[in-house]
Amino acid sequence: MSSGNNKKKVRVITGNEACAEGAIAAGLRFFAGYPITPSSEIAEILSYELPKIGGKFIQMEDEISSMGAVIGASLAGAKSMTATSGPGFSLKQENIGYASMAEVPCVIVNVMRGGPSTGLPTLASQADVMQARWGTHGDHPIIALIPNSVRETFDYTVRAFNLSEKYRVPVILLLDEIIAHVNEKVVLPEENTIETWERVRPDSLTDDYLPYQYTESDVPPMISFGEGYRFHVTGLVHDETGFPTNKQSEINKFLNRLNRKIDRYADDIIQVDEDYEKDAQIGVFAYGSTSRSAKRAVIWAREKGVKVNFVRPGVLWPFPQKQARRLAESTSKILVPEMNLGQIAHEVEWAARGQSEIVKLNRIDGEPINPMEILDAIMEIA
Amino acid sequence: MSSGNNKKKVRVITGNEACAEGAIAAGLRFFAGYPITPSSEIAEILSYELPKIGGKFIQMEDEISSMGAVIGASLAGAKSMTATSGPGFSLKQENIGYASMAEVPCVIVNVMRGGPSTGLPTLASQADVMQARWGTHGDHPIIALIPNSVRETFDYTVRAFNLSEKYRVPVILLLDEIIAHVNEKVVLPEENTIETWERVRPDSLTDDYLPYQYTESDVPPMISFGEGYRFHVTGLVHDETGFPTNKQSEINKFLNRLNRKIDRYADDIIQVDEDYEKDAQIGVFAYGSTSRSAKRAVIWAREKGVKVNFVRPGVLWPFPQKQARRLAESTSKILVPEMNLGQIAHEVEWAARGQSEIVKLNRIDGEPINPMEILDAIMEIA
Amino acid sequence: MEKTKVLPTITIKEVWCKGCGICVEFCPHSVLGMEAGHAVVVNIDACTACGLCEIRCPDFAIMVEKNS
Amino acid sequence: MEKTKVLPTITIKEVWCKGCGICVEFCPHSVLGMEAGHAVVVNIDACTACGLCEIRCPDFAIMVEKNS
Amino acid sequence: MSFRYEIRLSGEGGQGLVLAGKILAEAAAIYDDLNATQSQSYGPEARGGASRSEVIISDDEIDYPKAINIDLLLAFTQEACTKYHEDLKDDGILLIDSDYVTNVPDGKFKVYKLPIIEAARSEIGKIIVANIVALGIIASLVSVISVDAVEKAILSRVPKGTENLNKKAFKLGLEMGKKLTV
Amino acid sequence: MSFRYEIRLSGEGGQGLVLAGKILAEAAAIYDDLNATQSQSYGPEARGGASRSEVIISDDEIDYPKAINIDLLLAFTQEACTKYHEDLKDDGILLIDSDYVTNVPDGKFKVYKLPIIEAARSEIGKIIVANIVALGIIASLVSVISVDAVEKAILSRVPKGTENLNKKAFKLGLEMGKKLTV
Amino acid sequence: MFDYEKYIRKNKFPLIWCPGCGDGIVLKAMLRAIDRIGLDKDEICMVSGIGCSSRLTGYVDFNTLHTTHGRALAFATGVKMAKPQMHVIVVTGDGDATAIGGNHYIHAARRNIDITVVLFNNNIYGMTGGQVSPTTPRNFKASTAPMGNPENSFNISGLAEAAGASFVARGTVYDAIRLDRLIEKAILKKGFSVVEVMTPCPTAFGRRNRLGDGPAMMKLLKEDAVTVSRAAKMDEKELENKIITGVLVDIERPEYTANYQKLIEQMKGIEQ
Amino acid sequence: MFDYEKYIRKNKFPLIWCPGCGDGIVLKAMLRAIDRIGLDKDEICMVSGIGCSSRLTGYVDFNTLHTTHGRALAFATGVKMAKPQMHVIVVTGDGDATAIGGNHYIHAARRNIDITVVLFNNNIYGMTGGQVSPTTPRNFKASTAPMGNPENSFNISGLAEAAGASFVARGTVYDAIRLDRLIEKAILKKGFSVVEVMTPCPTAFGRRNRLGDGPAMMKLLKEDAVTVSRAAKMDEKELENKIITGVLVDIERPEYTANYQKLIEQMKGIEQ
Ligand SMILES: Cc1ncc(C[n+]2csc(CCOP(=O)(O)OP(=O)(O)O)c2C)c(N)n1
Ligand SMILES: Cc1ncc(C[n+]2csc(CCOP(=O)(O)OP(=O)(O)O)c2C)c(N)n1
Ligand code: SF4
Ligand code: SF4
Ligand code: SF4
Ligand code: SF4
Ligand code: SF4
Ligand code: SF4
Ligand SMILES: [Mg+2]
Ligand SMILES: [Mg+2]
Repeated sequence: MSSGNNKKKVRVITGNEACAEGAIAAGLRFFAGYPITPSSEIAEILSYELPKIGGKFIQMEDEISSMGAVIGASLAGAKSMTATSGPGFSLKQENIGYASMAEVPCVIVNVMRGGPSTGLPTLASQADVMQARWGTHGDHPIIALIPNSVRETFDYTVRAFNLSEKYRVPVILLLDEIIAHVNEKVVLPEENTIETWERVRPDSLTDDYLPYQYTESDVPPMISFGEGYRFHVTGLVHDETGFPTNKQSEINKFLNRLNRKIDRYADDIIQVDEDYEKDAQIGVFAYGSTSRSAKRAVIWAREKGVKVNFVRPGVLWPFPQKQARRLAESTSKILVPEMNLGQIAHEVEWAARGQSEIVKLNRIDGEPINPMEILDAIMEIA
Repeated sequence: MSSGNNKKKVRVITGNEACAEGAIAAGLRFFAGYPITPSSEIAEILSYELPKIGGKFIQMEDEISSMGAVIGASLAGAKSMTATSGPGFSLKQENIGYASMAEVPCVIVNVMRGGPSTGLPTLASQADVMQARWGTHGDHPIIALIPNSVRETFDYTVRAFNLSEKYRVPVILLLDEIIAHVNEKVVLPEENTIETWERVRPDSLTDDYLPYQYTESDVPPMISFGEGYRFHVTGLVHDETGFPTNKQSEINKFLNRLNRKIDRYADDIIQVDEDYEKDAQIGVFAYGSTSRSAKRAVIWAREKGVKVNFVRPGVLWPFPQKQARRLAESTSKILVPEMNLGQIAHEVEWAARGQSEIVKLNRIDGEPINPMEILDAIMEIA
Repeated sequence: MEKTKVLPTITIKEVWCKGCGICVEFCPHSVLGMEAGHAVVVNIDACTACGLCEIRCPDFAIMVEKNS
Repeated sequence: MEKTKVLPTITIKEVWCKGCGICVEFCPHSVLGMEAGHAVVVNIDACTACGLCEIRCPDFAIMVEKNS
Repeated sequence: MSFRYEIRLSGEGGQGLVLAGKILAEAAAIYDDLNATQSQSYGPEARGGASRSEVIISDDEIDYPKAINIDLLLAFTQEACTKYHEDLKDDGILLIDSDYVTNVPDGKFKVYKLPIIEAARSEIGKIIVANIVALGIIASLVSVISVDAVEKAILSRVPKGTENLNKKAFKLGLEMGKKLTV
Repeated sequence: MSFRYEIRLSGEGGQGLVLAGKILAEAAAIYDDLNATQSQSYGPEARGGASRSEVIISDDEIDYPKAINIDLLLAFTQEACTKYHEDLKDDGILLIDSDYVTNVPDGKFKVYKLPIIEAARSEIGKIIVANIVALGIIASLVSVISVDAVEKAILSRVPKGTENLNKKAFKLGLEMGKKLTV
Repeated sequence: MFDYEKYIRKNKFPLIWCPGCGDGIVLKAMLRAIDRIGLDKDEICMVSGIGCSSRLTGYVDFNTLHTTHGRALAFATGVKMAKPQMHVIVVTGDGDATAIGGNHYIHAARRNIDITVVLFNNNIYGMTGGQVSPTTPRNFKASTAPMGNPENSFNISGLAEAAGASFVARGTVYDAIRLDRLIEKAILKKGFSVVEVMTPCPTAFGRRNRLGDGPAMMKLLKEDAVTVSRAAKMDEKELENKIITGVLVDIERPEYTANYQKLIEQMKGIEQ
Repeated sequence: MFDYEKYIRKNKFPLIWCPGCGDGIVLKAMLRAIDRIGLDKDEICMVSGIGCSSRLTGYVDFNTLHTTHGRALAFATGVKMAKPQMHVIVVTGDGDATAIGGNHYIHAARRNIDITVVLFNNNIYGMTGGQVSPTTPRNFKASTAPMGNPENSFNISGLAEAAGASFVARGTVYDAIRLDRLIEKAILKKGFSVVEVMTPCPTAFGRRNRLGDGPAMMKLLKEDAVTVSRAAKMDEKELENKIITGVLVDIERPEYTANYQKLIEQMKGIEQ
C-alpha cells in the first residue's frame, strides 16, 4: 500500500498511485467511486489514505451516485474526486453536466480502456477523448487534461484540482491503462513546494451573498453550505441568486457567461509542448502515452535527417487550436497518432483550415502505438 | 388520444404524435421508456396504441433500464424504440454503446430541450447534436436523423427503423420541443405505401450460424433469440462467433468492420436538400426546426436580390461532409444558424477546410431562431 | 354580568390563496366560505380558533389569531 | 461362493482439473488424492460411487461411473 | 400575394385555450384547406399547463410556428393581457373579457371588450364553454377562416353529448361578434 | 550511446512475477540510479492476475514501456514459454525452469535450463520464493544491474521477518547463475 | 399561530403547486417539526430531486440543493459525509425516490446514514403530467396506463425497512398535526429515517381517477387511514387499501458516519 | 453420472474461474435443474451482467446474453416481454444484482415478472479484484475496506421479498444436491423468483480474510448453514452469522406478462 510520505526519495510507482497521491497533495478530502478496471487502484489507495488524514472515502452503489456524492461533498466544502473508466464515465455524464451547470468544482478521473461498451476491459485506449468534451447533453464548459507519464500524472492531478477550484468547473483527468498500471521511476515534489489553489471567496460576505454573481472575472465567488449563507443550488437555468429563471434575458446572460468562463481563459488553461525545427515540412501532433512513442520517433526521424515539428498538448479541452493552427501553417503534413480512430485528428484538421494535410495513425486493439510504427509513418510522408 | 387509422385524411397533429404513428407504421412492437418532458406524449400514445396491435409497452424504472429492455426485446425479434430528452439521453449512453457494439437494431428518440443538466425543461434546443455522436465511450458507429416538420417526423421515424434494421445499428432520431409539440397540418401516407425494411437474415441457416459473420456487406446477417440458433451476445470485443476475444488480429478485424459499416454506406444514409443558385457567394447550412426559418430567410434574401445557396441536412451523423464541402467551395461565407453554441458550425468548418468562412448564428434561450434574425445575418455578410 | 366572547382574527392572504377550498371543507364550524375563487370568512362568531384551517392550508394563505 | 465387488470408474479430465482439492477434501472415503496439481485416484476400492466428488467439482473435471 | 394570420389566445391554464387553438387550426387546415399550426407555451416541466396558445393560419407554407406579429389577441385575464400584448400589430385586434381585463394596454390596435366568461355562465350556464363562445366571436371577426369551418371543427372535437351545448355557445359568440362589427 | 535492456518474466498468476519485476525495476531505478519501468498484462477485467511482467532498464528516458526486443526471457511454464518467446532477441537469453518447460523453442538465443522451482522447494523449503531464486540467477546473468542493488531491492520489498529466507533464496539463485556463466 | 415566515423564502411565493395540492401542507409540517426541535437554519441542508414535491427546496430558507432526478440521496450522502454535523433532510417524490432513485434509497437505508427522507407519495408523476409511478395502485389510471396500471406497486416503507432503515413512519396531509410529530421523531433519530407522506395530486392523479379535487382527496385520506395500533387488531382483508399510519419501525443499528468517524480515530495511529 | 455435455459449450472450456471458485458448482446445479424440468434449450434465454459469475453465459448452450454491469434484469425484461414463452434465467453476482443493479432487482420483483434469478453471492467483487460489496459482512476486509467494512450489509433475499418477489430461496455450493432442487422450484414458479447461492471466492475474499482456499471456505458454508425449519427453532443470537437455507418465500401474486396479455385481449375490442 503506497503512502503519501517522504516524497524526497526516488520511488517506482504506477500512474494510479501517482494520481491518488497527487489528489491528496492537492487537498482532496472526499472521494466517492465505484470500482472498475483499470481505475480501481485509485479508489483502493484512497480508501486507506483518506481516513488517515481525516478525509472521507465511500464506495457508492454505482457511478451515478458516486458523481452525485462528489458534487454534494464539494458544495459542503470538501475538495472532491471520483475515478472510473469508460462504462462508468458514460454513466456519470448526467451528473457531470450538473456540476458544469451548478459550477461545482470537482475532478473526474477517466482511465481509458478499450471500448465501446465493455470492450477490452484490461487494454489501453484513447477513445474517450471526444466523450470527455461532448458526453453530457447541452452546451457546457469542461476542462480535460491528459498527462503522458507517471510523474506528470501527479502534477496534472494537482493541476486538475487547481483549475477546477479556480474556474468552478468539473475537470476531467484522462489517463489510459498504460499510464495507470506502468511502474515508473519518480521523484515527487515535497509537500511544501506544491502550489494548491482554493475556490475564490467573496471579498466581503454580506447577507445577500449571490452564489452566481456576475463579476468581472465571470467566475462567481463561492462559499460552502453551512457557512451561514443559505443559498440555493439547482440544475435548472438560474439567475445570480441561484434560483430558476425562464426570463430570456437571464437565460442568455447566464448560459453565455457559463460557457464564456472557459473560452476566455483558454490561454491560461491550455498547456502545450511545442518543439519546432527550422523549415520542417512534417508535423507530429500527439498526446497522452502515445506522445512518448511519438517523441522517440521524432528523435529518430531527426537523426535520419528528417525535419519534424512536434506538438504535444497536455490539455485537450479547451482544444489548443492556436497551437494546432501554428503547426499546420508551419508544415505541409501533420501526423496524428492516437489510440482511437482519429478523434483528435479531426480537431487538428478543423484547426488546420486546410493549411496542412492531416495524416492519421490509429490503433484500436489495445496495444500502445510504438515508436517504430510512428517513425515508419513519418518516413512515409517525409 | 390519436389513433393510427384512416391516414388518407387531413389531420392536425404534433411531432410527438407523428413519431408514435411513424414508429407503428414502421413495425414497432416494443417500446420501453421513462417519462420526460418534452418527449412524454410519445410514450403516452404508445401505451395505448401498442397493446391494441399486440405490441408491448413498458414504463421502466429509469432510462438505463429502458434502453436495456429495448436491446433485449430487439434481440428477441421485436422492432424496438425508446424516447427521452437530454437528461435521459445522457443516462442511456452506456447501453446505446452496447447496442452499437452488439449491433442491435433499435431507435432512440431524443426530443431536445434546453440544457445542460435539468436546464430549461419546457423550452427547445438543438444542443445535443454532438452528444448524439460522441455521448458514449469508445469509437462506435451511430446514425442520427433530424426532421424539420411534423410530416417529416413521420417519415424520418419510419426511416430510422429501416436504417437501424438494415445496418444493425442504433439510430438516433433528434426532435426538438418545437416539432414535438407544434400542431401541424398533415396528410399521412397510406399503410400499404410505406416501405419498411427488415433485418437481413442469413440465406441458409446452418447449424453453425455466425451472429457476427464477416460478409461482403460488412453487416452480419441476424436472427433472433428463440429461433433455434443458440448464439452468444456480449458487449466485450468478440469474434464472428460472438464470443469474447483478446487476439489482436480479431480485435482489429472486428472494430474496423464495426465502424467501417457506417462509413462505407454514408452516401446511402445521408440525406441532404441542396438548393444552389448560380454564382452565389453566401451559403446557409441549417437543420431541424431552424432550417424552416432559414428557408424562409433565404427566400426573402433572394427576393432582395442576394444570391444564396441553401443546404439542409436531414441526417447529421454520419456527417454530410461532401455536401458541406461543396457548399464551402461554392461560397465565400457560410451562415450556420442553430439553437446551440455552434456545434454543427464546427463540423461545417472542418469540412470546409478553409474554403469558406463560417459565420455562426446561435440562440440558446429556448426561443426558436426566427426568419428575420437569419435574414438580418444574411444581409450582414452579403 | 355576562362576558362578551373575544373573537379570533382570521387573516386570509388573497394573493397566496388559490381557492382550493380545503380550509372551507374542513372547518368544523363552517366559519369559512368561498368567494370569487378565494376563501372568505362568513361566520366569524362560530370560530373556535382551533387552527385547523391554518394547519391544512397548503398555500400559507390563512392565519388564525386567538385574541383575549 | 463370494461375489467380488465391481468397482466404479472414476475419470479425471486433467486438462480441466485445476487442482482445487474440493473433491479430495469432501470424498467421504478418502478415495482421492492430489498429485502434481491434479486430482488422482488413490484408493478406488473404497469408492462407493456416491458421486459427491463429481457434483462438487467446479470444473466438470471428475466423473464417476457406477459399474455392474 | 400569400397571407399569414396570427392569433394568440391567452389566459390561465384550465380555460380551454389550447383546445380552442387546436380547433381554430383544424378549422383552417381541414375544413378551409389552408395551412395552419398551433403551439403553446408550458410552465416548469409539463405541469401548470399552457398560459398561451397560438395559431398561425396561411395559404402558404408556415415556416415559423410561433407568433411574432399578431393579428388577433384574446385575453381572458389581466395578467395575460399585460404580458402578451406587445407583439400585437398596430392594425390588429385585441379581444378582452371586460370583467377580468380592466386596464387596457394602449396601442393603435382595435380593442373589443366583451363579458365573455360571464356570458357563458349566464346564457349557457357553463363557464367552461367560454372558450367556445370566444371562438364564435373570433369566427365572426376574422375573415381568413369561415364560420362554417370553425363550427365543424368544434363539433368534431368536443365530447359526444355536448354538441348542442357547444353549438349554442358558438352561436352566442357569433352574435356577440356581429354586434361589434356593425 | 545509451542502452535499453528488456526483461520479460513469464509464468502463471500467483508465481510472484509481478513482484519480481517490480523489484528489478526498483533495483535499477533506486539503487543503480538508472531509469526503469515495469508493466504487466492482465486477464479479463482484473482477475486471473498477470501472466507476464516486463521490465525495461535504460540509462536514457524510457518512452515506450512495453517490451518489443527482449534481452532476457524467464519462463516458468511451458505455455508462457511458447506464448512469449517470439520477441526474444537473437543474442538474447532464454531462462527456463527445466522441470516445467520441456520443449524449448529454437532460435539463435542462449538457453539456460535450471530446476528453479524445485531448487526453491528442496534447498529453501518454500516454492513461493522461486521468484527470488530467479532474481538471483538473473542478477548473476545480467550486467546492467548490480547484484547489490537487486539484493537491496528485495529486502526493501519482502514482508518483515522473511528477510533471511529471501536472502538465502537470492544467494541460491546467484550460485546457480554463476555455475551457468563459467 | 405558528410563524412560518422565519423559515420561508417569502419572495418566492406564491407556491408553484396547483390549487389543492397537498405538498404545501407537508412543507408546513416540516417547518413546525424543525422549529420544535429548534434546529439552527444554517445547520440544515435540504436536498431534493426533480418533481413537483422536489421544488420545495426553493421555498425554504436553509442550505438548499435541488439535484437531478432520483439522485437526491446520492448528493445528500456527499453533503453528510463532508459535514456530518449538518442535519441533512431529503425531500423527494414517489417517482424520484423509488422509481429512478430506488437504488440510492435502499443503499442509503443499508448504510443507515443519518439522513431524514420526507417522501411525498402522491401515487403519480405529478410534474410530468400523470404517468404511472411505482406506487400507483394496480388498475388505477395514469397517462401511461390508460386502461389501468398492469403493474403491482411498492410498499415503499416496507422496502426501506427491509433495506435497513432504522426509522420508518407514515402519515397523511389530512392528519397534519400528527404529521409534524412523525417528522420530528425522524429528524431526531440518529440513522436513516423515512417519513412517507400520503398527499393528494388532484391535477395528475385525482382528476384522471375521478377522485375529485383537493378537499375530496383529503377526505379519502381521512377514511383510509388507520393507526398502527388499530391496524394491529385488523385482519388482512380489513386492511386492504388501508393506509397504516404512525411509526412503523424504530430500531437501533450502527450509523454510517459514526462508523466512519471511528475508522478515522482508529487510523490516526498509523504513520502518514 | 449426469451428462453435462448436452448443455455446455465444450470448446469454451476450461472455465475462466479460479481454482476452488464455487461458480462452477452452481453452474452444474443449474444444468441439472434445467435437465430435470426438461426445458428445450432453444426456449431458454440466459442473461447475465458483468462479473466472474456473469461469465457463465459464455459456457452454456442456450440463447445467451452477456449485458452491461448491473443491467441483466433490464435486458431480460425486454426479452421476456418480446417472447413471453421463453424461459428467461438471469445469472448475476452480488455486486451486479444488488450494488449497481439494485434498482432493477427490486423493480423486477415488484412487477413479479416471470424471470428466475440465480444470484451468485460471494460477498465480494471478484472480477475487479476484491472490492467491498453490499453483501460483504461488516468489518470483513476488502481492497476498498482495508481496515474492515464500515457499512452494514444487505439481506438480499429479504430485499427481494419486500419488493414483491413471489419465490425466494437460498442455498450453498456445499449442499450442491439441494441446490439444484431449489433452482428447479424457482424456474417452475410463474413469477419473479430468486435463488441466492452462497459461493466461495477464495481469490478475492477468502485470501484477504484468512478463510483459506476453496475447500476450506466450503467447510465454512457447511458449518454456517441452517435450514429454514431448523432456523425456526433458533433465537436471534443463535442465528447470528448463520446462513438460512431452503425456500424462504413461495406465494402467489399477479405476474406481469400475464397481466399484460390480459390487457392486450381487453384492447382487441377497441377499433384501430
Ligand atoms: C433523468 C430524468 N428523467 C426524467 C425526468 C422527468 N421527470 C421530472 S419529475 C419526474 C417524476 C416526478 O414524480 P415524483 O417524483 O413522484 O414527484 P411529483 O411530481 O409527483 O411530486 C420525471 C419523470 C428528469 N427530469 N430527469
Ligand atoms: C458500469 C460498470 N461499472 C463497473 C464495472 C466494473 N465491474 C466489473 S464486474 C464488477 C463487480 C463484480 O462483482 P459481482 O457482481 O459480485 O460478480 P463476481 O465477480 O463477484 O462474481 C465491477 C464493479 C463495469 N464493468 N461496468
Ligand atoms: S386552504 Fe388556503 S389556499 Fe385553499 S382556499 Fe383556504 S386559504 Fe385558500
Ligand atoms: S380556526 Fe377552526 S374554527 Fe376557526 S375557521 Fe379555522 S378551522 Fe374554522
Ligand atoms: S474438484 Fe475438480 S478441479 Fe478440483 S481438484 Fe477435484 S477434479 Fe480437480
Ligand atoms: S464417488 Fe464418492 S466415494 Fe467415490 S470418489 Fe467420489 S466422493 Fe469419493
Ligand atoms: S401536478 Fe399534482 S403534485 Fe404537481 S403541483 Fe399539481 S397537484 Fe401538486
Ligand atoms: S476471483 Fe473469485 S469469483 Fe472470480 S473466479 Fe476467482 S474465485 Fe471465482
Ligand atoms: Mg409523485
Ligand atoms: Mg460477487
